[in-house]
Amino acid sequence: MTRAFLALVLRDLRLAARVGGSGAMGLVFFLMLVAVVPFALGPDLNLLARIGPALLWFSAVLATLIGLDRLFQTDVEDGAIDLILSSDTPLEVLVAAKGVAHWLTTGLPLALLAPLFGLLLALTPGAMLAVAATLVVGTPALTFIGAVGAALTASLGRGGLLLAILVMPLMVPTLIFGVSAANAATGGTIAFLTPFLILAALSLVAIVIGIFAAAAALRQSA
Amino acid sequence: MRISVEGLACRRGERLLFRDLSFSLASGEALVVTGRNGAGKSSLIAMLAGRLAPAAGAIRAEGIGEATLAEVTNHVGHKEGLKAALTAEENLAFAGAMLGRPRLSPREALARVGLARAADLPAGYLSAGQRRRVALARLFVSRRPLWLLDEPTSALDAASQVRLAEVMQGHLAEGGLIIAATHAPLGLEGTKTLSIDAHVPSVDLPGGAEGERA
Amino acid sequence: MPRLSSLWNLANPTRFLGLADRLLPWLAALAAALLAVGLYLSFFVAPPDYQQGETVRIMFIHVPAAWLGLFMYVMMSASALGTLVWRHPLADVAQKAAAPIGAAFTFVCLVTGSLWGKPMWGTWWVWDARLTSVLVLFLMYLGIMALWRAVDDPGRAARAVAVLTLVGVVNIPIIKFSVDWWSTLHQPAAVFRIDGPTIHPSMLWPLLVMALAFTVLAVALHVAGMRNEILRRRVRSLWLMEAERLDAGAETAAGAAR
Amino acid sequence: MSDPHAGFIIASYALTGLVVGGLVLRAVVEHRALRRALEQLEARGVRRRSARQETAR
Repeated sequence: MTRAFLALVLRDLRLAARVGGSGAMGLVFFLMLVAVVPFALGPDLNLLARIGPALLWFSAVLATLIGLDRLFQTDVEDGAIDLILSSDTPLEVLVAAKGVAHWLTTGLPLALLAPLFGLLLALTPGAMLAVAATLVVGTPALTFIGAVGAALTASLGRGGLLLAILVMPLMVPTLIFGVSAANAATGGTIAFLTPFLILAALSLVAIVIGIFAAAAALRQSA
Repeated sequence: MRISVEGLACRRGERLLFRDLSFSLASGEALVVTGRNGAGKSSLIAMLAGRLAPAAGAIRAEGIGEATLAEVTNHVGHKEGLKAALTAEENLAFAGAMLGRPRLSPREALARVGLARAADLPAGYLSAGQRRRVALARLFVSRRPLWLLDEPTSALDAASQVRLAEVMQGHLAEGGLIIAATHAPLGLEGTKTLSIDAHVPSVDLPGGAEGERA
Repeated sequence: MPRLSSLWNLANPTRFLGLADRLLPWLAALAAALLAVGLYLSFFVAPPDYQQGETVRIMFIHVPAAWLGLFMYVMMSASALGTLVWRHPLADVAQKAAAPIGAAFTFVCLVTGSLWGKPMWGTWWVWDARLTSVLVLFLMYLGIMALWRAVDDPGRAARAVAVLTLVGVVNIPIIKFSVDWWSTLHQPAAVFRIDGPTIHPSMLWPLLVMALAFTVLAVALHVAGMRNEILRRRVRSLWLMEAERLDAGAETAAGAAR
Repeated sequence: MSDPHAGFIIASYALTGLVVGGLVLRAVVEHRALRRALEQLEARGVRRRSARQETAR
């Protein structure tokens, strides 16, 4: 079971390294969003610093979304899904493996690079740290919620837009607590730890629900 | 092991593809499923692989212990499931990890289909026939008795077809089972055949007219 | 026209490989020597600026990096024309090799600018017209590199990227103009200038030497990148040939394995 | 250099060195890997058409 899990994680990481999958693209998209929003808002650093954490979180949600549609779709297109579905390892374990590989190539780099992008928005060091911490804890939720949508749209030709419409509402709680935790750290009225722990709990719940729901969706649709 | 199918019917969307389909197959036997395009050969294979729910009827397997039918099935469909960026060996190693019950190493499996030298080649560089053979090599990385093959000979040249027949004969001799959907003869001796056309509902039945159109 | 034909000969990939093999050691050595002189000048000869203090030394790498970020884009655009107009394979290769180098220098320019801005302006980043244009340039590099990776077939990728690169060239003045307009509208009156009031010769020299050193370095890296790209295509086509050949050798190989 | 901003200057040069060093390293490592791949192919007996002509001459 662990062998199949590791084999799938390793294969997806290898593919990401060789083909340059959604991970690198998500990062570039993240940077572009952060760079483009100030054009709309105007170059007022005070304003940008105030909304910075929210902006980074919002960009992270969108950047996660654009990579997700290919999560299962590539496997459905080339038939590798048959192998995954006929494995003697439970499908839930394999879905978890795909999610982990996707998070390692998309969510984690996003969280680790967020402080650097925070510089563009004149965030204080404390705020950068808080955004990075909340993203590390929160992006697994985004990945696994998105995995459900990815599984549902896996066999549809143009799943990308549909996927975004399906999962964005489900990502709202994560976004709320992620941003409020990040804001709390920069001198809000509430303590940092409360929303942060709720965010962590949301992430854990999302991982569990996401794995089972995505596996069920794959059995139905793929 | 023994697999028996009774009164199987297949519905895809609104139309009934076939019905009242029954057969049974024991260890060491092969079944060739024939039929015209769209008759439902691939759907039958998908049902046996557990990827499609039958509209009626039952598929039973005996003598496989705790395992489900899907876990003793090695299925090579018309999509190869190969990743272009991975080498043939990496692709097979992944298949082996997914299927479990290890048998031959990826390199040995490639040698069985005459592609030992392709081990280090990314699958994207291979021709259609070669990719097909790499996919068929999957049959050897895992010890699974039931082989489900969908058009196994497509894109294969004559020499490869002969080799495939040898390999299948060997699998039957070891007590395996083979169910293959195909247009072309497989070159196997003593196989059962099943024509799906005989089970396609006739025109006067509801849904039959739709079925004829395919 | 004999001269044109000799130029064409040079543009033959195999000839280019030979030339690159001979040229690269010299280019590398020249770049290293110039860098050594440039670093010596910028650290020990150039005096601290009366306004910027020691931080002016960041300029000696920041300005050349900015220059190269632009230079590589111009290089890429010229190659893109070569790809689209003459369909020359070497132009494809030149295009592809230039992108990561240009992106790297643009990145250096952005970060060193940021490291200079923190002590001088008190902030890492200002949405000033100049900085923002460079950021947009960096984003365009990233997009071009993403497109290179997305298309499998090198010839097709080259033509697609060429179109994108040339659209970018047309866009750069527009971006620059709109950003200028945008930030003068909002920016407070204190407009900082990167190049300072006047450049004293004692600072001009280190700057020029460093700029030359960076340019030679970039050319060396570009030639090396082109050489690698040609080799990569060669390896790719040989693997394809090998795949074709496989069937011929299959029988004996399988026989040996049994 | 006793400047209060020495850290920024050193960081600038260090980062530039890192990036340029990375570019050089990438070029060298890639070149070695490609040469090795070509040798490996040669060992398998695969040669380019033009290369074969050259040896035939």
